[in-house]
Amino acid sequence: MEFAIATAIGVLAASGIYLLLRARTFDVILGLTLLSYATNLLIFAAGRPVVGKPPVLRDGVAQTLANYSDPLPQALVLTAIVIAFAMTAVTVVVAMREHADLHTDHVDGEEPDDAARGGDR
Amino acid sequence: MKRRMLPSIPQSLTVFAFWLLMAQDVSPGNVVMALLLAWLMPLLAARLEREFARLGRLRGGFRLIGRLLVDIVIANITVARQVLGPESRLRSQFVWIPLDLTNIHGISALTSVITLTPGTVSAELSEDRKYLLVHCLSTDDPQALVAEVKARYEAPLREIFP
Amino acid sequence: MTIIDIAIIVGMHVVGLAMLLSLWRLLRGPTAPDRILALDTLYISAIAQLIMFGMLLDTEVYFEAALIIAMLGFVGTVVLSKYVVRRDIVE
Amino acid sequence: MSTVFEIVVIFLLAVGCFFTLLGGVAMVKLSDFFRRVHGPAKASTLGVGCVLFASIIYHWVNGSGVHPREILITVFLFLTAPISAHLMSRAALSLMDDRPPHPDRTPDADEKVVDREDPAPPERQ
Amino acid sequence: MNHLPVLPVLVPLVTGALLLLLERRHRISVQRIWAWLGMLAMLAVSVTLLVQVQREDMLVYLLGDWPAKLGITLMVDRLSALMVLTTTLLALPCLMYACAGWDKRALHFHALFQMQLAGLNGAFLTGDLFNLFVFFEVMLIASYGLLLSGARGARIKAGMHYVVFNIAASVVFLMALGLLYGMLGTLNMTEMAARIAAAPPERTMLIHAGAGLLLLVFCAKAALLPLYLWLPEAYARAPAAVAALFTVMTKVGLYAILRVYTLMFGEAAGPLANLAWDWLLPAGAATIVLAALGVIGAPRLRIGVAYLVLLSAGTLFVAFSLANPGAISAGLYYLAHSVFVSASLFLLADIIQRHRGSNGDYLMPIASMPNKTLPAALFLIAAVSIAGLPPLSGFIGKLQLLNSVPEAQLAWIWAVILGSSLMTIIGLSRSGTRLFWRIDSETDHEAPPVRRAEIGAVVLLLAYGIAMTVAAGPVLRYTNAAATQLLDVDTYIQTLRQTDPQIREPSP
Amino acid sequence: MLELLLALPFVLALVVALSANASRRTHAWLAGLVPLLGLTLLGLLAGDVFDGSILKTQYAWIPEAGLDFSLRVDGLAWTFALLVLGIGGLVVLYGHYYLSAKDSPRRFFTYLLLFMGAMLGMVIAGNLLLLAVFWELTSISSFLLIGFWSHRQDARQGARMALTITGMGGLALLGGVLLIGRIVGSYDLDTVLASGELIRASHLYPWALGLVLLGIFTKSAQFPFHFWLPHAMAAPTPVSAYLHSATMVKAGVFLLARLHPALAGSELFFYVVTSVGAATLLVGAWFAIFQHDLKGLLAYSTISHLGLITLLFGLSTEMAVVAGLFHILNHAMFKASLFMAAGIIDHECGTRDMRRLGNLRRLMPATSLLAIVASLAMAGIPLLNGFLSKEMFFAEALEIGGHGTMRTIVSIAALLAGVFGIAYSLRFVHDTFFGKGPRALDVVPHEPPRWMRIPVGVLAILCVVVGIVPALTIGPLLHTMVRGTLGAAAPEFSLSVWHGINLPLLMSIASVVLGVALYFGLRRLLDFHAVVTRSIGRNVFQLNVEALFALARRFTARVANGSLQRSLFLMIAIALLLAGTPMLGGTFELLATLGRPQPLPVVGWVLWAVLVAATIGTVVVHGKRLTALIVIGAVGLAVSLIFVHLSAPDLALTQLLVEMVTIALMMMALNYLPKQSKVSRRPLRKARDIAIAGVAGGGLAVLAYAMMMSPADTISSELLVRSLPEAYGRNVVNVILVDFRGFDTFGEIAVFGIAALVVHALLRWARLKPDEVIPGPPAQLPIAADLTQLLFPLALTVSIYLFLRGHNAPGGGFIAGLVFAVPVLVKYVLQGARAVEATFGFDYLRGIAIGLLLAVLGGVGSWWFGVPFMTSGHLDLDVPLIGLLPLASALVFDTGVYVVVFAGTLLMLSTMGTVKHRQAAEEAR
Ligand code: NA
Ligand code: NA
Repeated sequence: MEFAIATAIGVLAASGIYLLLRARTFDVILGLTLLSYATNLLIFAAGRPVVGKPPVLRDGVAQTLANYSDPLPQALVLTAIVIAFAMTAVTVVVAMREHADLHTDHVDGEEPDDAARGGDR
Repeated sequence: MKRRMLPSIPQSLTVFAFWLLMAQDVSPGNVVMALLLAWLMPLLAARLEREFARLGRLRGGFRLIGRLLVDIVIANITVARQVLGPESRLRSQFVWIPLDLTNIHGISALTSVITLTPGTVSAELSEDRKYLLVHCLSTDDPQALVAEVKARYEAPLREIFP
Repeated sequence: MTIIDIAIIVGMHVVGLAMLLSLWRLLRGPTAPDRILALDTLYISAIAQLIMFGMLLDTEVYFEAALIIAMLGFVGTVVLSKYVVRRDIVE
Repeated sequence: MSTVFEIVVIFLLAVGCFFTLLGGVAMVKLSDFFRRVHGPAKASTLGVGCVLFASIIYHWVNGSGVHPREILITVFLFLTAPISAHLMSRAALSLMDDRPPHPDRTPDADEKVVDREDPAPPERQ
Repeated sequence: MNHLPVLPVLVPLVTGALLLLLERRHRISVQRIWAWLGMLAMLAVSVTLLVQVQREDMLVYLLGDWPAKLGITLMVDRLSALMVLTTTLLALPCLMYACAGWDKRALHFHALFQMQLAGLNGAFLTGDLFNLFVFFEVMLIASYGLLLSGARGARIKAGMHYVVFNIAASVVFLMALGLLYGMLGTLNMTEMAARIAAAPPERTMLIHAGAGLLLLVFCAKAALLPLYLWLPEAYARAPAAVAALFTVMTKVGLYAILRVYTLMFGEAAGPLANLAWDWLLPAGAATIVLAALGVIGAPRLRIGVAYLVLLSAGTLFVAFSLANPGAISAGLYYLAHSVFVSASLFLLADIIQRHRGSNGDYLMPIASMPNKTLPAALFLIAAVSIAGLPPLSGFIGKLQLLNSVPEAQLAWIWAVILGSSLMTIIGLSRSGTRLFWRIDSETDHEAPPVRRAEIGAVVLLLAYGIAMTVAAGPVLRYTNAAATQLLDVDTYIQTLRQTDPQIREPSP
Repeated sequence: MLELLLALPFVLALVVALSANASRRTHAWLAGLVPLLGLTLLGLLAGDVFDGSILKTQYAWIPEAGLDFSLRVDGLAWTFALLVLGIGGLVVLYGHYYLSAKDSPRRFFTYLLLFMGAMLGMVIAGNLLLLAVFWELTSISSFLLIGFWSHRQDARQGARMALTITGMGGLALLGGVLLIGRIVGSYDLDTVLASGELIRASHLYPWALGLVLLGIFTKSAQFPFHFWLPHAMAAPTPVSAYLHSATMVKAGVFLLARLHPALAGSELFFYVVTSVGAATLLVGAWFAIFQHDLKGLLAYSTISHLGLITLLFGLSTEMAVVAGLFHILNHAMFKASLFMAAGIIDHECGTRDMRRLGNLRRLMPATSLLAIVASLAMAGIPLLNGFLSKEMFFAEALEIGGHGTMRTIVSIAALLAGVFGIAYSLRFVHDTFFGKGPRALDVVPHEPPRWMRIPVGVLAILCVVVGIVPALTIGPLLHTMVRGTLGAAAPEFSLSVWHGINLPLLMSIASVVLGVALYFGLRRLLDFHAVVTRSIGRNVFQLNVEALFALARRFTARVANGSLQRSLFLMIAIALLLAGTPMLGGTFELLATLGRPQPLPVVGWVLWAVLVAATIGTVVVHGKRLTALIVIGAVGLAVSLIFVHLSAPDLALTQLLVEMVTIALMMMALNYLPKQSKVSRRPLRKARDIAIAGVAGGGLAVLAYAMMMSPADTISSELLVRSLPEAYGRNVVNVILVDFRGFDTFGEIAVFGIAALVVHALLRWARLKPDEVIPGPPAQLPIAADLTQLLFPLALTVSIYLFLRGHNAPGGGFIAGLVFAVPVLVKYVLQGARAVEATFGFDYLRGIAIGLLLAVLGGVGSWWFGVPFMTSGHLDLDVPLIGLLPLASALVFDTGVYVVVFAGTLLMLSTMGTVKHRQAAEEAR
């Protein structure tokens, strides 16, 4: 199982990084999304995941990590998910505005050939 | 006044039952809570709804649900055969079903029913709301299908949503 | 392990297969509605998985998740379809 | 647990899983969107419904108590599945080359081919 | 119960929320009054905090009354108190400047401004690594808002770069947190420090990797070479009051490095001891060199000032990575100084930009500038100070830094630091002569009014610098004490472990 | 008293600067007060100083840095202060008449007083660091003075050049001073001066000396840094007279004198200082001959004289020091008067070009007489002061002991310098006051106002008086000065005009003869008018500076080209470096020691397959955006299911809900973005990115695997134990969120709320054009809308349920808030924005504010019980009929979360969804 989680993290991260390095805002946003999945899984993995032991206390079951999975990384991931969402929202809107104001969806706000012709004075 | 305080009694009832069902506990506290929600939730929902469903006679409704459950099961088997069989045997086509129902809630219910019963998926309601476009997975006689739908489902629905 | 447990496990595998089939359609397309349909189906299969998983562990903690998928899982479908139809989601 | 219940639960599970799988098969096997949509739109819905009933019975009998609220899942599913199907059909229709003409009207002459992968309105192409 | 440590977060947050409530119904003047009330309260809080820290060395605040390692702890030492006070002092003139008009043009300005302060203060006060991340995010998202509210065109473009880069850095932050929690099982920095010191060797590699990623994040936020490319445009495009406030943002990264890599990876960390400094010293020096080139090559005044911010960051990197009390103390003094002075330069650049009409703050075209006497005088003071020329605060900071360089590294570090001063002199004297000396006052365009609040803001910022010069003795005594305290990790661990909850049972 | 002396110029500078409406005369008087009062104070101090005592005051300023505010006046300092104030006074007087109506006297006198203060501080500083401080201040104030006529390009360039060179020197000096401090352990001047042995013995001595000398040489315009001085002549003439002859350029030689006991006395010192001085002496004198500009000639002559003084200090014998000090005074007198005379000529004739001047003795006889006297002093003609120090110089040059070669070189240099000196003095006198001319002037020159001539006169008379009766006039002063410089080592000497016929006298005579011959010889050989003088130093400097600017500009533009891709690539590369370095050694060993992983059932692999396939699918189709968004939806679902599978129901719920909102957000944005990516034609870049992404992903996978396989050691078990009894919740994740780590959540909702604000701020007034518009009326979706009618109240009920139950079961404020918001979103989609907003009517902005305040309130409540922020309380309320109602104070906080999340989500979505409507409304207005 650890192997599966680790490879999943690896694939997500690699894909995310590849997209992050693209030149279009939308691709970058996709990349960030994939990367944050990878991150969330990584944090989650820090709790040494197990199957079928959600950290919701039940009567008569000893309150130890043998019976419940580590709740702390879960809480951290929750926070991370929410923050990632907030950041995605902002990025998306900036991308919209960039496209509207600068008429391109290149991450640098100008097509590379424009820049070569002479950018800022 | 009643409309402002209790916009829709069926909705209130639904919420009431829903809460108790979900809480799985009929303690006084939960009943109070359920009552409170049964009053508040429709009020809140009313801010978003233009019109609530007006119900006619409900007796036909239970019969309809029963019939529906049976139809779903039986017809699913048909679909299973059709899907698993060779595709070349399928004779799919679109059929426009003329509607007698005018109540939008009724039309909605009919659409759902048609979709849930196998062999048909409702695809579009014409803009004038007089026809419903249905896709049949396999039928040789569209007119028979139209007739069956109108008789089996539309008629009882017209009673519930007059 | 009871016979029911075995049945549940087998069931989970069957539903898993269904998910893989949906995945195939999702990746294959060819049209946007096809992919939307595949995603929608994935969501519905997920409910079955959750329920069976809950049965297997004899726990209720997955109820909320299943409920949410059943209740709101169609949001993606709604939004995507509306986009295909109109481009503008909120009109 | 009594055998009767075992049989009922297993039967429901079997039916449920079968139909769920059927939905998947329909999606892969059939050649056209409107044919494919039949599978998930109800086979899967029914399948999940069956599994849910199996679960209710199982929990009820198996000791952890009656959980009738799982019915709610079915209710929601039956409420939302048609919406999904309806909207997806609308989407597919809007991309069709030859939409079924409105029975009161003659078909438009200027309908053109559209990119189904990522649709754009005809007038832009 | 002393609730002071949590107030620097709560006061601006509540103020911000109230301002948001007021936004729709009330005129801008009402908002301003409330914003100022909040600021003054904040000032009172930060001063009190500083005084208390001097009296009690360290304040520990157990949020939720949980034992330190279970919950989140606020730890106020001299360093934190200094950072909070610096931020507040900086925020005052920024707000003053914004109230001269920008706040009407940027939607939600006042609320975002306060939130930014809450984020900054939270980052300075928290003793928990994940909580640090959260407050980093509060600070960043508010900064996105401040940068982009009311923005168009080029600023949006700069914003895109800034936002994406920072989000990517935050992602790495989370990865580092995951690794570190996974290996250490706690998030309280002090507790982590204790566990790192006791970590068995087979865990070192993973902890080291986590520490490396963390270092990357902080360096990215602090704009260390080569992770600084985002900074010049973002700072140069931001609205003046915001750019001025942003000068403290790079310092948050530096603060975090100082905090984490002295506390967690300090002398006591066994094989991981002092792992940051070897990387940072050359990178910091290289940053200085590149930033100095940037100062010289800047086509616009504000770009130049942005590079000055970078230059000060590089200087601080050098100071901190020397990791001796003297250098850290000098760094802290220099940090406060550079925040104030570069902020004043951003504000001045904006005033100049407006006065020069269509030529903005571009250095190239010869343009007249009406009413230039006062801005020119203020520019001179700021330039002297930022270049590290005597007698102003920049000089004192650099002097102390030069003094604390150990003899082994003396030659090249001195060369870099003194050389950067020279480059700054060359760059700023060119900017100054081009902006103020080009043509006599007769002009083609109408002089915009000199708004008193704007000039006042600049004067206030420069006055801080002058006060820091006059009172350099006491200030340096404080920073010395802060630096000494910072390097004494054992006391942190002891203090934390001896702080018991009020009513709850302590952790076994 | 010393404080008062120092404060005077600064205080009055401020007064002048602030007296905007005062008349020119007032400004001059205010400025004049400084030398008047200052000289009075000096007079009061004179008694003690001439008695040989050292006056000191000291205040602690920055004891940590060894920087005390200490002032110290001995003979040397007193004399220099006299020079600064005395000539300062004359310059103020002169300047008042010199400035034209266009020049701002306020600005001029402010700068001048600032400079005077800086100079004064420099000479009376009792702490080396303080001295360095004032040293730099002189650079800055001189920069302002040189650039006083800022509209002139030469003024701007000259000012910047001076600042750059002297600024560099100042920084070097600072370094040197710091090294001295390191060696001595103190910056106190007395201590430093007493530690000469220690300093010279230190291994840091060469560095310290080199840096200090760099400061000195740049300030005193020594070769090869001399070129800034002629260009500083763009300054108004009073400034040149003051700074560039009498005072500032003397700062260097002053320091040479000041630190003589500490630094001098080594071979290194001797060779370096002597040779630099000699070189400067010759270069300056030679170039002076070929200047056409009066001030240019004077500037080069100044360089030469400064070289002479430097050379004398380099020789390091006591009498050489005496000669050096003497020449400092003499030079100040004649050169200041010459500059002022040049200024008068410029003022009256409108030019300083000697090629157009001539025969002025007819037109302005008095001025001419004074100038000629001063020139002769400069030339070293007997009975004038210049002669005396020059004789001493010749004598010292001939008496260098023990350095044979050096002696010859220096002696020849001395003679040559004397010759050149005669030549340029002659040129000055001849070309200006005699011969033909003046030519092509716009005005007819005549004598200047009397008060403008008086300063020149005073100085010229001093030259004569000192030249004739040195022992009576300047003798005591020089003695005091020498004693201040050399302390106990001060030699006995007497000043007299006639020493008999000796070698120095013969050298003087020879130099006069040769000088005259040289001048007239040169005149015959070449036409002075045609000689084009170029400053090589300046050109080199200018080229270097330009090259620096160009390099900086190009480099910066190349590196910081604004490319986000580059930034991100660097970040990833550095991440690989920092996280990869520790992995290089021992990764395999570590992996080998790890145990066996837990088995994964086939269903798990199915989820894995969905995740991986959909992820890769997203990358493959990323160019087609709609498709990519649909496919990435499956990734999100798979992640949620993994969370479910691995015991994290809360996470699964959150992930699912966030997924829904995200997809809505993305689809809204997609409407305003191009629907397809442009195809990039850079296969190499692609390959590079794939490689680095692969390596990074692989590395992260290894780290994750190793981490998961390492045994855990976490504080979480205590969280599990204390959750129920102390925080009253069974769902430990939720308890962590609202209690253990509630402060995180606090920050998190702040982030969420602010994000919504940002979205709102960015789109509120934005004008966006959809990428493409599908014509036709809005789509009517009556059936779907109708079906959601039933869904909506139920969803709200579920939301309340999840909220209330969250503490004990999966749920909680955040999840509940989203469950509330998502159905409203569906309403927006199905019914249209107008319909929803017309009836729903929540002010989401205020919702965010109220939510945040509620969250604070929930935390602050605990203060009332004397416990920290966010300490949870618990209350079992016994309500009749209903029974026990468990109330946790965390509920208030969670309500805040709920409200913020609901309002924030809807603010974002509605703002994005209604861009078009707002725009339409805007256009309609
Ligand atoms: Na949280
Ligand atoms: Na929760």
